[in-house]
Formats: sequence, structure tokens, C-alpha cells
Amino acid sequence: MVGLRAGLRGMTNPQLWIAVVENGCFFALLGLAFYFNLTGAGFFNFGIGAIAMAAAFTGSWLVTEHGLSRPLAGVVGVLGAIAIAVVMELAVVRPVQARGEGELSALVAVGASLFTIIQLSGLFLGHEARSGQPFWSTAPFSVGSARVGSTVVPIVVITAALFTLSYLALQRTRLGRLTRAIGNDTDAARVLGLPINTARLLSFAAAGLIAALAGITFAGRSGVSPDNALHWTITGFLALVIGGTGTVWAPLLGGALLALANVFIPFYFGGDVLAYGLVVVAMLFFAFRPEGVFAPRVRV
Amino acid sequence: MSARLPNVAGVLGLVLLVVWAGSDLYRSSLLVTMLTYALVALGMYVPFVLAGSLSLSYSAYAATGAYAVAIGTAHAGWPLWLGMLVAPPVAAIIAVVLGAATMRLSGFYLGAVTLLFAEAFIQLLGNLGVTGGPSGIVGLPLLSFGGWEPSPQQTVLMAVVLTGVLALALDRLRRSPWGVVIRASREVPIAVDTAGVSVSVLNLVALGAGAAIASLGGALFTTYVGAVNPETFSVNVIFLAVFMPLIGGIGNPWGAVLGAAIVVHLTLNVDSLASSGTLLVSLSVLVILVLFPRGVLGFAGTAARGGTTLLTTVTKRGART
Amino acid sequence: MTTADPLLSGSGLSKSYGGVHAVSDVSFTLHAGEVLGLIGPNGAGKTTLVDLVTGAQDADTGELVLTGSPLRGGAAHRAAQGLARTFQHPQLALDLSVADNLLLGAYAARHRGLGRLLAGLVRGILRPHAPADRALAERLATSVGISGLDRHARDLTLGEQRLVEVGRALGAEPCVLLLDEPFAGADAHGVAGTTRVIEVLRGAGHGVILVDHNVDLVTTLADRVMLMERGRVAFEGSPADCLASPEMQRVYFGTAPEEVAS
Amino acid sequence: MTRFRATIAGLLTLTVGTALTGCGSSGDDDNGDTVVIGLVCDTTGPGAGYATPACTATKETIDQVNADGGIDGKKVKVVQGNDESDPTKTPTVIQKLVSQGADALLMLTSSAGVLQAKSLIERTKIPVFMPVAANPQVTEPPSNTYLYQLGTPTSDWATVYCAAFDSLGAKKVAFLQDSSPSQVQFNKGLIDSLDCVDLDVVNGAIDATDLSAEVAKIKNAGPDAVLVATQNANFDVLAQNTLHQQLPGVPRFTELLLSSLPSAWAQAQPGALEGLVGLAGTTDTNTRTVEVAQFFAETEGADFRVNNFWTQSYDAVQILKQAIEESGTTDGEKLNAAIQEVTGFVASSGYPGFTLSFGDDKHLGADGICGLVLVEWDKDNQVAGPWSGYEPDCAA
Repeated sequence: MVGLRAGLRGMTNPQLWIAVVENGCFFALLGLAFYFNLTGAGFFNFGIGAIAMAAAFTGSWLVTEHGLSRPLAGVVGVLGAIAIAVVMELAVVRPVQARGEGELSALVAVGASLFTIIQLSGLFLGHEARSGQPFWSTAPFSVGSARVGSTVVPIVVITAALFTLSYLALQRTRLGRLTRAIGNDTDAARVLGLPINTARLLSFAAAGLIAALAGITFAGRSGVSPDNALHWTITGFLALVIGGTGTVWAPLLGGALLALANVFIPFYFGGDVLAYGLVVVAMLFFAFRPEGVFAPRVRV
Repeated sequence: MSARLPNVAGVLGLVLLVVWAGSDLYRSSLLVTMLTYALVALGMYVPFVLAGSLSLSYSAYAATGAYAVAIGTAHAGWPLWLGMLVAPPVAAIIAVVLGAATMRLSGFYLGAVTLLFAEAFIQLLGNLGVTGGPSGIVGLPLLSFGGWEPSPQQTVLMAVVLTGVLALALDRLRRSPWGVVIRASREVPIAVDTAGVSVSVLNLVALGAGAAIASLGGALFTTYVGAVNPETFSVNVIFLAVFMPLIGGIGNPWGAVLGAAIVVHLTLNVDSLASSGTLLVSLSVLVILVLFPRGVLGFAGTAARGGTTLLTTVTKRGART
Repeated sequence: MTTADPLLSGSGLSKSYGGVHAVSDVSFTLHAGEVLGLIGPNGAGKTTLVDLVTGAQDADTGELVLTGSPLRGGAAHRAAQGLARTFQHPQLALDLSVADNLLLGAYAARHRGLGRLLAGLVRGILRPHAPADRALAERLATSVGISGLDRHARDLTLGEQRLVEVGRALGAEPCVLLLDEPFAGADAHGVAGTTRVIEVLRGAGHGVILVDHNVDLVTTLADRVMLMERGRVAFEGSPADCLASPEMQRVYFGTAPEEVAS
Repeated sequence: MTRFRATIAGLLTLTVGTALTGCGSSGDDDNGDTVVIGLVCDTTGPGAGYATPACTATKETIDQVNADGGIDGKKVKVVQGNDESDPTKTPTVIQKLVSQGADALLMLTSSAGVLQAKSLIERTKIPVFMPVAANPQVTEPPSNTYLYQLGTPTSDWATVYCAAFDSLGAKKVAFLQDSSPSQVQFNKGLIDSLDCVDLDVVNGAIDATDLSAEVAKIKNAGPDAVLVATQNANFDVLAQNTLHQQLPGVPRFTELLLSSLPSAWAQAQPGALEGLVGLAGTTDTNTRTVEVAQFFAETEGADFRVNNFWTQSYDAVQILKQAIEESGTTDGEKLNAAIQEVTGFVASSGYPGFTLSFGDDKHLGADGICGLVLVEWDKDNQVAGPWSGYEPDCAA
């Protein structure tokens, strides 16, 4: 009875649900960035976390050290992130994949890119954590007993907007449908003479854009440092694979599930259990549902 | 003939390194760090390069080796070398259990789960009592066989011999029927399966063998330095171990050893306080992956065969793409 | 086992994906020294049937018997019982040499089961090269008619790749060999090599299941032919009867609509 | 393309080539005219946040010592290494500095690295200071003969916190710590000593992106005060942001790190640190501190704000200087004995009268609790100065 009441106390605490929403949106956006890369290039871009970090970190550096306005710094951060993503594709991923050695070489290449971005950020902008400088924040307010922080509304709005736009872009535009076709079967697309390279490049750029917006907005919560990059990458990857790769909405569900784990595992079992809990959740999930919740439709 | 060249060069290189280190404690320490990395990278070579499965738990296996030595000595009063003997089977068992639990995963999925496992393993080492918790185990005695206590130089020499023998063994294994089967399983698992060798069992054997070798790296480091703690083999080590064979060249196990030497040189021996060793290493990996996919060894081999051959390969590769 | 007992038999084999019945209720027999031809249009279920027999896919229903014992388990287990196959899309390790690819079947045969896998690991380190293996590779190459053992497999033509696959299967010394479209993309030389292997196996009392689009070749080589259509056996009998059958006329030149689902 | 590849190959060969040539001279530079101090600074790894200022402080102090005539008339030479707080590198970096003739080491890097090198330091027999480290495990036995820290044991922290809680009348206190094993172990002594209050311990994951669950638990328990016990600035800021939002009005305390990291204050949301009380190492009421701050301000500029990273780095060099001068030697064992003779060294941190002493079984320098200063943050997330609620007394 006591256990049940304690259990309910967690589940009925609106503050925790606000945390689930805020974290879930962030994880989902990172997952969406992964999804774009997967769709357009058939490839998990493990540099996503580093790109999100670099955008937020650079923006913050521009605001605090050079007095740029937040929106301007945000634009620079986003453009920089897109540039990094495009360079990664053109200079690293494409040449490595062109040799046709399977996915491992490309995976190691983006791994090395991840570390390079982390270290270059540290070298030029400093290794210390910086305050987040979101280009948009709202005044905190209360809903009943719960407080809604300044970054909650922006990240929810941005998430809703980006997911809707992504859905429309991928389903309703010719280029989007083309991109999906290429991700489904690159060889067939090549035979058909589709503009594979353009679509790939666009998918990298879109992933960079989404990651940057996610990073810049979420950094408003507790700052950003180069050390965040790897953790953000793994989080986004997990959000995508838990949600599945079947629809553009999948990372949203994956992000929400991951956020539930991140909030309620510490609440019920303590924060020290989180590391073990994540391994177990990931293993169970991959073992029983390796294709995620929303699986791509099986073609016979 | 050309197959033996890397072996001869590798052994010669190790001998030169031993001579170079001499009785200098700093150089010996560099050499031990290099051999530690080399053993972890050689361990990863088996599943990663030969079988093509990216298991990222190698920090855990190195730590298993280190703790086998430390716990055996500190709690059970074993001599250090006994821990070194116990480490490989223990690490192999952990790897096989983890491998069995992740049998259905491959590629990115396997990488993600094994990386999470590695992080949880570090947390576990810090929470257990027998491992000495977060401060680990320090103050281990020096290596001793019966009454004979080898000098640091002799210890280094033994480590060099161990690493050299393992690199030679892996090179022989790579070219043996077993090696052909496992290398084929990387490209065409279905062909190997329908030829009668279960690829999942083969992968488990590769994971076990790799973990056993990597554990020796951890055991060596702890034996030489006399201490271990949960952060000794952090997630950093995993990525270094992935990068090292690629830097050296994946065509041959000696590439892993060469990669370890280059990484240790770049991170510890180059006096560049402002820039970080990690940056140099990741940049070299990018350059090598993009421009020299066969690594330093592959490039050296090509160069050795003369400029004409180089030109032909490059033009041929150009023609194909 | 008497000579009348089949070498390999299947009964009631079915496999469906979602609502599509790739193979439904197929039964067959293969006798020692016999070549069973499997023909039919694209999507008839030929390759799926080969997959079900070799264990590359699990059947929904059905039984298989090889030399009197039930044939079950995964692909590796079935190979150990005496099956070998080639693939519609050749599955060669492109980074390895032709010799290594040819020897893969024999090598794999030596490493079946955990015990032999571990023993092979130790033996591989102690003695990586046996001269006998080189000789075996040369014999396999000669029997399928391919040369240039030290070439990379990636430099082979499609026809040569198919020959290497046949040689690889031969190296495992199977009692039943399943050939999935060995003639597609092969030149006259390739056809001759594979044909020779089939004849040799037949002469030695092994069984061969031959799947191909080339109806002329299959009917020439096979002792018996099974015509498949949409996952079912439409006709079974001697090549001559098959060619003359109304089912053959219907399936290939058709009165019935040809649904081609890939 | 071919030429490009060849050029890159040439560059790579050069880099590798330096392995054979560049490190040929690692002889013993200690020819008696100089004192060589080895400095291990993590300037590019996870410890860069605190190691960088501490490293600068150490080098500036050594420059001043040299300008004043050196130690015993000998110039001080600095040899420096960077281990990126990676324990597999720390032993080698130490060996490198020792082979370059280091007579003593100042380590501004992670505790894990130094723990890894403990056995090595014991064998090498040269004194090692960790001037700014707060983790006392490093200087606890075994293998601690040559290791020293300037800090205060956590039992002294507990005394200060208890007095502070008492001044607020807080009986029930929530204790929020990051669950990294090293932090849990570090806090164990503190928790054991905080028997003055009813303590409710809550763990959060160190790399958490969110602490709402932990704070919700704290809120449910209804404490009179909250102590955030972490050495991880990100965790601390995230915790303060969340507590400020969800438990406004409940007094908050933190450990020693945050007060020394102005960059971390900027990470907090506007006003999130208002009213927070934390441990610090310096106060303007100590004239020694003011003098040292003025010295650093000469090179660091007018904006310079002193904290214990600077004062402790300064003091470590001065203690080393005093020990070498009193023993007249740089021999490791004799120098070590001389360090253990240092008593009543007037520190440049803490309250006036705060002293440092070392001994055979005293490897943590602080004498008493008045090396600790409680400071309070204002609504601009800046440290406003000492907290009015309670001041540790040097006489206590």
C-alpha cells in the first residue's frame, strides 16, 4: 500500500512530467537528426551530438565573449553546424563510403570526427562549460504546483515545428520522397539515375540544422561543454533506435520513452542505477524489438 | 615472402624500441603504455578487423585484466603473474556472456549497447568492495617469480616478447584456415553459415579470444605501475583501441602495434602542451581513413613496392570510382 | 537404407511473409545419383525452397529427411549433415583470394562445432599453412575449370564467381548440392565447368538440386524436373514430359495471367 | 591527387620520425645549480577548468620566486607535462618529468590519475603536492609517504556545515550528491560526520540532463535545508537551477568547488544561485590573501578575482621553497622529511591566522576549520562575500 502510494506520488507529480516533456523533446530532436541522416544516406551519423554541442558552445562563446546578440549568435551557431555536417559528408563520409568497405570504416570515421570536433572546440573556445544562450526563452511560470522553466515552451514549440516540417518535407515534397527512396535502396536509386549526392548532402545539412537547434535550445537549461558531445550522440541514437526507423514520428516516441526512463528510473531506484538501467533497457529492447517501435514496412 | 616482411619489420621494430629504452625509466614507461595499448588493440583486432563486429567493451576487458592481478595480489596474496594467468579466461567469459546477450545485434546497435555496458562496468568497479571502490587498489608489490624479481627492464622485455608473440600468432592465425573462415564471415556470413560454421558461435569465440588478449594489456599495466582504479581504463581507451589498427593498417596485426606506438608518441612524447594528444590522434585517423585506407603499414608496403606500382594502384582506384 | 529410399526428401514445406505465400505445401524427393531440376518464373518460390532446405530461412511447416534422419536446426547444422549450396547472388569474400574462397568450404568443414573451432584456432597459430591445402585448391580449381588462384575475388567476372562458389561447395564434400542459378551470367566456359561438376557428382552417387532460368539447360542436365508456380509444384516428371506438359505451356507461354511479384 | 597523397605521407613520416629523433635528450638536467619543479597540468582534458588557472598561478609564483633570487640561491626551473586526466598516461608523464630532473612535483590533474601513480610515486621517492585537490583519498594510506594536499578533511567541513545548519535552525537536511563512485566515497566521511542533523541522501547520475526526479524526492521529504554535495560543476549548476525553480525559499548549500569557478556561475539560470551558501577558501578579511591577490592582479589584470585555486597554488610553491631552504637539499627523501617538519605555515587562504602543517601522518595541511569560508551568492549569480550566518573561528 505504501509502495503503491509512493509509486503514484511519482507518476502524479506534474513537475516530473514537465521534465519528461522537456528532455523527451531534446532527445527526440537529436533522434530526428539521426533519422534524416539515416533516411538520406542510409547511415547513422555519430557526429550529431558533437554538432549539437558545437552549435550551442559557439553561440554561447559569441554571446559571452564577443557580445553578439543571442539571435545572431544562434544563426551563426546553426550555420556553423550545417557547415560542419556538410564538410563531414563531403570530406569524410563520402570518400570513405565510396570505397565500399561496409559501414565500420565510415562509423570509425565519424567517431574520429566526433573527437576532432570536441577537441577543436576545446582548443579554440576553451574546455570549460559555458552558459547556454538560447535565442528564445520565456518567463518561467507555474502550472498548479509545478514550475515551468524558461526553456520548456521554446523546446516544445521547436520540436513540434521541426517534426511537422520534417514530415511535410519528406512526405509531401518531391525531393523528400526522392530522399526516402534513396535511403531505402541506394543501389536501385543509383541505377535509376536519381540525384543521390544532392539528396545525401541535404540530409546531412538538415541533420546539422536540427541538431543545432536542439543543442542551442536545450543548453539554456544547464549550459554546455565539449564533454556533452558523446553523451548527446548516444542519447539521440538510442531515441531513434528505440522509436524505430519506420516513420518520421518514431524519434518522438523514442525520445519520450528514453526521457521516461531518465526521469523515473532515478525517482524510483536512485540516480546511481541509471547507468545499469540503461544497459538493461537497451539490451532488452534490442533483443526483443531490434527494429524499434515503428519498424519500416517489410518489403517482400 | 611479402607476407613475412611485416613480421620481420615488427620484430625488428620491437627490438629497436627495447634498445632505445635501455635503462631509462621514462622510455620504459612509454614502452609499457604502448604495449598496453597494443595488447588492447590486438585484442580488438580479432572481432573488429577479422570478424567485422564492433564490440566497444574493450575498456572493461582491459580493466578485468588489471583487477584480476590487483585483486588476486591484494586480497588472495597471489604473486602478480598468477593474476596474469587468471585474467584471460575471466575476461573471455565476460565477453562471451555479453556476446551471447547481444548476439542478435550488429554494427551500430552492437556498438551502442557495448559502449553503455563499458560505462556501466566502470560504475560497477567503483561500487564494489572487492575492487577497492573508487580509489581502487594501490601499492601492489613488484613482479616476482619465486624469489626472482625482474628489473623494470626485464619486465619490459617480457612484455615486448608477449606482445611480439601475440602479434606473430595473430598474423599466422589470420592467414590460417581458421582466419580464412572468420574473415569470410565478415563479408559473407551466410556463405560461412551454409558451409557449416555457425557465425554466431564463431563471433563468440572471436570475442572471447579478443577479450583474453586485451585483458593482458590491463594486467601488464597494473603489474608495471602497481595500482589500478575504475577510471584507469576509461571509455577513452576503447576509442584509441579502435583507432590504432586503422592508423597502423588493418591488413596486418602489426598495424595495431604500430598504431599504438604512433598514438603513444603523439599523446605522450610530443611536447605540445597547448594542443591535446586526443586531437592529434583523431585528426590522424581522419587523414588516414580518407587518404590512406590501408594505414601506415599499407602505405609503407605500397611505397616499398616502388613508385610505379603506387601509380598503377592509384590510377586503378581512380578509374573504379 | 535401400537404394529405393530417397537421399533427401521434403514434405509439406510452406513459407509465407505477411499474406504472401512464397512456398506452400511443397513436397519433393531426391535420390542418390539424381539431378533434380527446379524451374519456374520469377517469384515462383524456387530460391525460397532452397533456403528452406538449407536452413537459410525457417519453414513455417514441413519436414525434411536426409539419408533417413530428420534435417533440422540452423544452416550450419544442416551443412554439417551434408548439404552444400551456391547462391543466386554469389556470396564470395571479395577481399580474399580465389584460392581462399575455393577452400572456404573445406575449411569450414574442419571447423564445425565449438570443439573443432577452438582446436582450429590453436592449429591455425601453430601451422597456418598446409601444402595439402594448396593442392586441394588447385584440384577444386581444375574441377570447375578456373585459373588464377591468387587473384582477388573482387576481380572475377560474375561467371567466374559462380564457378568459385560451385568449387567452394564441392570442397565441403556434400552429399546433396543445391545450385541456385549457377548459369545466370555465365559464359560457355562457366556453363561447361558447372556441367562437368554436376556430371561428376551424379556419377559419384550424390544428389543435385539445380535451380535455373535456363529451361533448356536444366531439362538437358536434370533427371527429373519440378515446375514451380506461385509457391506450388505445378508439374513434376521427366524433362521431356515436363516440356510437353500443358502446365509448362500455361506457366511459360501462358493462358493464365503472369503475376510477377519480386 | 597522387602528389597530395605523397605530401601527406611525407608529413606523416616526419611526425613518426620525431619519435626517434625528437626525444633523444631525456637526461638528468639537475646539475646542482637549479631546482627543478615538475608540473603536471591537465590543460586540455576534463580537468582543464580548474587546472588551467592553478597552473598559471603556480608558474607566476615560481617566476616571482626566481625574481627574488630563487631558492637557496638556485634558480627554479619548471618542466611541464599534460596527462589529460587519463590515468593510463599519468605514470608516464610523471616518469618523463622525473627523467627531466624534477626534484618535486606539483600535480594539477584528476585524483584518478594520481591514485594510478601512487605506487610509482612511492618508488620514485620524490615529494608530490596536489595543491588544489579536494579529494583526501589520494593522501590516505597506503603509499602516501610522499603525497601532500593543502585542503581540509571532510570531518572539518561537517563541523562548519553543522554550525551553519544550527544557525538556521535546520534539523532535517537533504543531501543531493552525484552518484559517481569517487564522489560517493568522498562524501562518505562527510555524511558520517553530519550527525548533527537528520540527513536524507539522494543520488543523481553525474551526467544527468535532468534532476527533476531527484528534486521531487527531496521536495516530498520536506527538508529545512538542502546540501548539494558534488565536485562536478555541471551537476551542481543543474541541481541549483532545479532547486531554485522547484524549492524556492529552502536554504541551499554547496561544497567547495563552485565558489572557485565563475564560469560555472554564468551557466546557472538568472537568479538561480541567489541565496546559495557555499564553501570557499578565501576572504578579503585576510590581509595575506589580499596581498597575494594583488600580486596576481599585476599580471592577470584588474578584473582578477582571487580564489583558493590561486592561493593554494601559491602556498604550495612557498611551502616547497621553505622545505628546500630549511633542509638545504633537493634529495627526495630528505626534502620529504623537511616537508613533514613544516608546521604553522601561515597560509594565504582562509581566515586570518589559518595555518598549514604537515607531519609523518598529516598529509592534509589544514590546521583547524578556519581555512573554510562560507560565502553567499547574490541575485546576479555572483559571490557577494562571506555569509552572515556563521563564520568559522580560528580559535575553535
